[in-house]
Amino acid sequence: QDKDLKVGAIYMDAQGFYAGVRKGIQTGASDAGRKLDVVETNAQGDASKESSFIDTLISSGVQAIIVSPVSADGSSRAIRRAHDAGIPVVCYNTCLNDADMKEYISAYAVGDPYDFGHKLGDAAADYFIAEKNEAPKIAVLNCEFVEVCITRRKGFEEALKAKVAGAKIVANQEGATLDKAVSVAATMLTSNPDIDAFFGEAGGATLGAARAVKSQGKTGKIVVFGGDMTTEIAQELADFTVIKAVVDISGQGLGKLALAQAIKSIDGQPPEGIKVAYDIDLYKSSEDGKAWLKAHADGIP
Amino acid sequence: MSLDQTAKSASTQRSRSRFTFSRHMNELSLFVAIAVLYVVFTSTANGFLSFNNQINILRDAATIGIAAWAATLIIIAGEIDVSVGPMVAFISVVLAFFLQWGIPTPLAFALAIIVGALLGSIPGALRAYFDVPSFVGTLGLWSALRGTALFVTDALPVSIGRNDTLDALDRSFLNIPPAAIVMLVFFVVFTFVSRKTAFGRSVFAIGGNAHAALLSGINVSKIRVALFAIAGAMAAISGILLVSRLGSGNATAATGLEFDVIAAVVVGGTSLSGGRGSMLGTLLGVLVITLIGNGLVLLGINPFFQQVVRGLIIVIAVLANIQAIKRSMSRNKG
Amino acid sequence: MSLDQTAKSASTQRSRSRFTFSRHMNELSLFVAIAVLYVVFTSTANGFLSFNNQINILRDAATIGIAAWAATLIIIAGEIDVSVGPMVAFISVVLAFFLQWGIPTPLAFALAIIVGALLGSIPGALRAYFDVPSFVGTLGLWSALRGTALFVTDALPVSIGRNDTLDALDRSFLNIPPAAIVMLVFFVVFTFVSRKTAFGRSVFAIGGNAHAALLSGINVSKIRVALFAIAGAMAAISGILLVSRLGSGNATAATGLEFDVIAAVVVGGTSLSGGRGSMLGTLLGVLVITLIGNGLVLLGINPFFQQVVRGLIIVIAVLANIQAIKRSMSRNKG
Amino acid sequence: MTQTLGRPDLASPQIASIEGCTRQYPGVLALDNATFAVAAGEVRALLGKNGAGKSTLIRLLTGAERPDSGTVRIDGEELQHSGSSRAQDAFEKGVRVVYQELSLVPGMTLAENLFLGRWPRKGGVIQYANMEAEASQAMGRLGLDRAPNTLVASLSPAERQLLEIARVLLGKPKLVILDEPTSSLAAAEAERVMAAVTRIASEGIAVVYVSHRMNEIRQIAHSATIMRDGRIIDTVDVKGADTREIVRLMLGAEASKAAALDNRSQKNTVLEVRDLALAPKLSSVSFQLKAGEVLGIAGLLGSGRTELLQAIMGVRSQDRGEVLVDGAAVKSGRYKQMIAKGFGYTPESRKEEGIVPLLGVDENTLSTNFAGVSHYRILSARMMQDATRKVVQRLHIKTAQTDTPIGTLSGGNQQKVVIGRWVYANSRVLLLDEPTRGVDVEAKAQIYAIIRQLAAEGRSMIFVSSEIEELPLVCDRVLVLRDGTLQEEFKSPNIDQDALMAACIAGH
Ligand SMILES: Nc1ncnc2c1ncn2[C@@H]1O[C@H](COP(=O)(O)OP(=O)(O)OP(=O)(O)O)[C@@H](O)[C@H]1O
Ligand SMILES: Nc1ncnc2c1ncn2[C@@H]1O[C@H](COP(=O)(O)OP(=O)(O)OP(=O)(O)O)[C@@H](O)[C@H]1O
Ligand SMILES: [Mg+2]
Ligand SMILES: [Mg+2]
Repeated sequence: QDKDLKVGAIYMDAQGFYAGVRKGIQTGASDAGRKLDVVETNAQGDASKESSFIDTLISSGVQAIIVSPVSADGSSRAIRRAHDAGIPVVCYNTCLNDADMKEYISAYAVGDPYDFGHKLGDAAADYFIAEKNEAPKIAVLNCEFVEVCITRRKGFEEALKAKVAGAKIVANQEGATLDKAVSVAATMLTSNPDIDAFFGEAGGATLGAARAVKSQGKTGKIVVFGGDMTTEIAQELADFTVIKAVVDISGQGLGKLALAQAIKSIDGQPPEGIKVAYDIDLYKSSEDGKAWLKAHADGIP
Repeated sequence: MSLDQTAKSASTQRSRSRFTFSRHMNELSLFVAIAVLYVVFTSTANGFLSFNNQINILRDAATIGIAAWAATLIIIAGEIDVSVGPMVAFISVVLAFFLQWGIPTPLAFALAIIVGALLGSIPGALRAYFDVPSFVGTLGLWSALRGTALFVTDALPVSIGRNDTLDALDRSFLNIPPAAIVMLVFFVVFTFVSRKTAFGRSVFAIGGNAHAALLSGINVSKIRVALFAIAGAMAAISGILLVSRLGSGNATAATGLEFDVIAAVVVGGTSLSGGRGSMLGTLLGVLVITLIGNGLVLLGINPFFQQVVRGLIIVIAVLANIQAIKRSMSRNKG
Repeated sequence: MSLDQTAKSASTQRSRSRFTFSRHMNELSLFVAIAVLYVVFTSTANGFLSFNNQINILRDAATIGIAAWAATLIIIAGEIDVSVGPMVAFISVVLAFFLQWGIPTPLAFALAIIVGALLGSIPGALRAYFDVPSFVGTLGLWSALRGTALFVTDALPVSIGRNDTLDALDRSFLNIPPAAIVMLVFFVVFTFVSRKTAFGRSVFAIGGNAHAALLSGINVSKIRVALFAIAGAMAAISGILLVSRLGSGNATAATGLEFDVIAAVVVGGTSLSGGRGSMLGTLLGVLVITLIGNGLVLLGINPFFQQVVRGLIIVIAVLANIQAIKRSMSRNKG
Repeated sequence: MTQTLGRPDLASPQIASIEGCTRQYPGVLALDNATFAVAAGEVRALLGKNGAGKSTLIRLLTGAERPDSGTVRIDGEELQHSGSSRAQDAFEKGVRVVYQELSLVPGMTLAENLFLGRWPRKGGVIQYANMEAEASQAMGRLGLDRAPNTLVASLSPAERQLLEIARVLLGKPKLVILDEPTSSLAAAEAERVMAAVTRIASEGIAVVYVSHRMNEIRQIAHSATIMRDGRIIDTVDVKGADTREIVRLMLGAEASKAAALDNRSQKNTVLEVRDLALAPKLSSVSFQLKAGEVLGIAGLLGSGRTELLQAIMGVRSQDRGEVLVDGAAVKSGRYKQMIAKGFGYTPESRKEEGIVPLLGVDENTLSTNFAGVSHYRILSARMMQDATRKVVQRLHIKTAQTDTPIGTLSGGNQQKVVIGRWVYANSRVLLLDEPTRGVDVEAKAQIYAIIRQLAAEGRSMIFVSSEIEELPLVCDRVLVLRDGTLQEEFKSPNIDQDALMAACIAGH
C-alpha cells in the first residue's frame, strides 16, 4: 500500500528536540514506503495557538494529527474537536490527562517524563554514592513553564532521595534557553558557592550549566546532570569533566514511533492501551557520549 | 514628513456622503491585499476556501480583533498598549479561579471584566496623572501580569470542570462561532463610538493635538484612563472566550498577542504617532494577519519559515499601503 | 504636557561647564535607585557584593548595554528598534556558520558585523525613503530574522568547535570580562559621538524637529539609515560575544532582549517621543535592569515572581525619575 | 471700513481682572506683580516687545496657567482649581482665546475643530448635521468658504487662523482674547478679523487684542496696555496717545528709524526663474534676481508665494519651468544642491519647520554647517560658542546663553536665529518667507536692518511678506504675484503701499 499520507504535526516549542521528531516522522514514512505530506506548525508553548492550529489542520483535511500537547488539561478541547471530526490524534512526548486521553487519543508515543527524571536521579545518586557525598546540594535550571519539566524534576528528586536521603535542592531557577541558562547558572554559583551539582531539565539548561561551571573555573568541583542530547552535550559528556550523565528521549525515534502509530490509527488499528512506551536512554560515560556523536553525525537528536 | 502631510488627509474620518477615493485609499489597498491573499491561498492551499476553514479564520480573527478595536483607539490617542497578551492570559486564570470558587458564571464574567478594566486603568492613570509613558506602564503590566499568572498557577492550566455557559460560548451559533459574533458586535460598537460620539472624537483630538484638546476643555486625563480601562475590559472578554475555548485558564496562553494586535492596527493604516486611523482599517488589518497565519499553516510551510513570511508580508502590506496613499494624493492634487 | 516642558531643560544636552542640579536630576535619581538596590541586595542576597558576582553583573550588563547605546540614539531620533534580540541570535548563527566554513576568525567577525549593518539598514532605508514606520520595519525584521535563524538551524545550536580567539573573548582580562570592556569602550565612543560630533547632534535635531532639521540642510534620510545600520552592527558585536560565551550559534538565544534594551533606555530617561536623552542615563538604566535580574536570582526568588518584581521596578524607577525631575524643576523656579 | 469707535462707557462692568500676579519661568520673571482689568465692550490692545509677557498674562486669564502669586478674577469671581479644570472654569465663565500657537487638530474636520470638545450631541451622539450647518455659518461670517467636513490639514496657515477666530466667536463669550490673530494674515484678511472684533465689542464683549501692528491697533482698540519686561508700564487711551509715545513706552527708549534704502548698482544675475508652474497655484512665473538685491514678493493670502519659494529651493517639485543659478539650470529634488550653491531658506511657520525647540540657540544656528565648528570632525565647544556669539551679536538676538534651548526664546528672537543660521552658513541668496511674522516693532526694525546690511555685502534676498507696509522699507524691487503669475513690478523708491495693495487685490 503506497497511498499518499497527509498528516498534521504540531511541535510544542522551538527546541532542537522537535527537529529530531520531524526527521523521525519523515524517515518513518519512507521506511513504511509511503509518500508523506506533513502539515506542520509550532505552537510556541501557547495553548491558544495550538488550539487554533488544530482547527486549521482539521479544515485542511489531514488524515491524522501528531501532537505534543502544550498542556494536559488546556489542550483537551481542541483535541476533542479533532477527535469529533473523525481525525485520529496521536500524542508524543506529552499528552492529555488520563480521562481525556482515553476518550480522544488514539495513541501516545511516550518516553515518560517521570521516568526521564527518575533515571537521571538514579544516575546522580550512584554518582554521589561513589563520591561518598551523603548530603549533596543541587541547583536546578528549569523549564517549568511547560508541565513535563515539573514532572521530570519530581522523578529526579524522588529517585535521588530514595538512594541519597541527604540530597537537597537548594535553588531552582528558570534557564531553558542556553544564553539565559549560562547567565543564571553563573549567578547561582555566586549565591550558592557550595553546590555539588546542577540538574538541567532540558538541553539548553544542561549545556548552560556546563558552560557556566567551566567559565567560573569550577570544573572538577561541580558536576552537571541533565536532559536532552545534542551534539555539544554529547561532546561535553565525552569529555566527562563536567557532565556526568544525560538522559535522552530520541526525537527521531519518538517521531518515527508516533508516525507508525498514526498510520495504524488511520488504518483503524490503534494500539490497545493507547500508550506506546518509548525507551528513555541514559548516557553516563564518556564512551556513551562518543557513541552518540557517531550515531548522530548530522546533529539531529 | 511628506507622508505625514499626505496621509493626514487620506486618513478615514467619518463616512461622508461624498465618498472620496483618496480618503479611502488605505482601505481600498487593504481590500486588494486581502483579495490577493484569497486568490493565492485558494489556488495553492487545500481546504482554504472550505466553510469550516473560513469559520476558523473568523474565530482566529476574534482573538486578535477584540483586543485590536481598543488598541486602535489607544494608538489613535497617541499611546500604546503592549500588555494585551499577558492580560488575556491573566484574566483567563482569574476567571478559572472564580469559577473554581463557585462564583456563579455570569457574576464571574462580570468580575473578570471589572478586574481587567481596573488593571488596565493602572497604566492609564500612570500616563494621565504621572506622565509615565504608556509604553513603560504597559510594559510593567506585561511583565507583572504574566509573572503573577505563572506564579499562582505554576504554569499549569486551571481547570474549570463542566460549565454550560462556557461550553455554549464555544459552540457555533448558526454555524458561526460566538467569538466571531462578539468580535463583530464590538466592531460595530467601536466604529460607532469612534465616529459619532464625543468620547471617540475626543480620542482623535487628543492624538492629533493633545494640547489643543486640553485647552478646549476636553478632559484629557479622564479619557486616557478610560481608554486603558476599556482595553483592559476588552482583553478580559478575550480572556473569557479563551477559557471557553480551552476549557481552562492558562497562564502561558496568548504569548505575543500584543505584537499581532499592534501589527494589525498598523497594517490597518492607523498611525503610531496618533491622531488618525480607522476601525475599518483595523478590521482589514486583522484579516490580513489572520489570513496569513491560516494560509501558511494550510500550505504546510515549515513553521519557522512561516515567521519569515509573516514578517515580510507585514512590512510589504504597510509599504504598499503607504505608497498607494502617496500616489493617490499626488494624483489628486490637481 | 507639563512634563514635556519641565523635562526639556532637565534633559541632558551636551555637557556644559555650568553643572546644574536640575539638568542632571535624571541621572542623580538613577544613581540613588542604584544605591538603594545595592544596599538592599547586599543586606539580603548572599554573595551579591562578591567580586565574582560584580563581574557577572558587568558581563550581563554588556549584553543589554552594547545594544542599548545604539538604541538610545535611535530613540532620540524619534524611532524605535524592536529587532535587537533576533538580530543578535541571527548573527550568532551566521558567525557560527562562517566559522564552520573555515573563514578565518577575524574575517568572520568583520563579515558578521557587515551583515548586521546591512540587515539593520533595511528598516532604516524603509523608514528614510519609503516612510515605513520604524516600528513596522523592525517588527518585520524581528519576525524574519528569528524565523530564518530557527529555520536554518532547526533550533539546534551551531557548534563552532575549538576557536582560540573566541575562547579568549570569554576569558577575563585583568579579571574583567572582555564583553564588559567592549561595552564600556563603546559607551565612551557613543557618549562622545552623541555630544561632540555633527552626526550625534544631528540625531538630536532630527528627533526634536525632523522638518526643521531637513530644512537646515541636515541629511535626514542618510542619518536615519546610518542609525539603523549602526544598531545592526552593535547587535552583531553582541552576537559575536554571545558566540564566545556559549561556544555555539543559537537561534533561540536573546529572546526578549529588545524589551530589556528599550526598558533600559527608557528607565535611563530618554524620551520615547524623541529629541532628548543621554548615554549616561542609559548606562544607569542598563545597570538598574541588570542589578534587578541578578539580585532576584541570588535571592532565589521564584522565577515567575521575578517577572512581577521586574515589571514593578521598571515602572517605579521611571515614575520616581519623572517625579524627581518635576520636583526639582518646580523648586528651581524661584 | 470699520465704523468709528465709541469708547464703552466707564461704568460698564469689569469682566476680567488680574491683581498683583507674578509668574516665574526657569530663569525668567515673565510677569512681575502685574495688575490689569478689562471692561465689557472694551477693545484693549496689549502691546510690548517680544518676551514682554503678553502671552503669559493671557495664559493667566484663560486659566491655562496659574500665577505663582496674586489672583485672577473673571466676572468678579476668582478662578479656582489647577490643571485642566482651571481652564474649564475660565471657559465656563466666558473666556475665549485664540492662542499664538495654533491649537487645531489637523486630522479632524473644520466643524469638529470649531466645536472641539463641545460638540453638540444628543444622548452622547454628535449631531453632525446641526454642527456642520452651524459651522458653515460661523465660518461664513469671517469669509472662510470651505466645506465644514474638510480636514484642517488641508488648510493654509491663514485659513487655520481664521478658523480659530471663528471658534472663539461661538457661543456666548464674555471675554475674547486674541494673541496676534493677524500675524499670519495679509491685509485683506486682517480687515475681516478686525471687522469681526469691532462687531463683537459692540455686543458688549470685552476683547483683549495683542498685535505688533500699530495701524491695526489705531483702527480698533479703545485703550492700550503697554508691557515691558514682565511689568505693566501704562494703560493709555489710544485716541489720545501718540504712536511714538507708545513705542517709547514699549521699548523704554526712542525707536530707531528704519534705515533708509541706499540704491547701489546691482550687477550679475544670481538666480533666474523661467516659466515656473506648480498646480494649482502657480501657472507661469519668471523673474531674475541680481546680486545684492532685495526682491519683495507681494500677494494675497494663498497667492502661492510660499510655493514659489519652495519650488525654487526644490523642497517641492514644480510641474514645469526652469530654475537657473548663475546661468546654469538646476534639477528638481535639489534642496541640498541649492544649499551647496549658497542658498538659504527660512520657512514661514517657525515652530513647525524652523526650530528644534529642545536644542540650544547654538545648535539651531550651526546645524547648517557643523563642519565649520569642527576640529577633525569633532565639534569644538569653543568654536561653537564663538560662532554662535558672532551671530547673536550681529543679529541682536536676546538670549541668556548661547546654549539656551531656543524653545524658551521669544518668537522674534527665534526668527532671528532662523535667519542667523544662513548668515552663519554664509549663504549668498536668502529666501525669506514671512520673516517678521509675530515679531515686535523693535525686532522688526532690526531684521530690516540686518537684511539691508546683508544686501550691502552683496547677498541677494527674496523677501515674502503679508505686511504690505514693510515691503517699501526693505525691498529694492517688489513683484506682485496674482493669479499664478507675476503681474506687476515696483522699483524703489517708487514702491507705494496703496498701489501695492491695489495691485494685490486687482480683479478680486
Ligand atoms: N514655558 C516657558 N518656559 C520658560 N520660559 C518661558 C515659557 N513661556 C514663556 N517664557 C518666557 O517668559 C517671557 C515672557 O514670554 P511671553 O510669551 O509672555 O512673551 P510675549 O510678550 O507674548 O512675546 P511675543 O510677542 O514674542 O509673543 C519670555 O522671556 C519667555 O522666554
Ligand atoms: N492643501 C494643502 N495641503 C498641504 N499643504 C498646504 C495646502 N495648502 C497650503 N499648504 C501649505 O501651506 C503653506 C502656506 O499656504 P498658503 O496658502 O497660506 O500660502 P501660499 O499659497 O504660499 O500663499 P502665500 O504664501 O502668498 O500666503 C504652504 O507651505 C502650502 O504649501
Ligand atoms: Mg506671545
Ligand atoms: Mg505663505
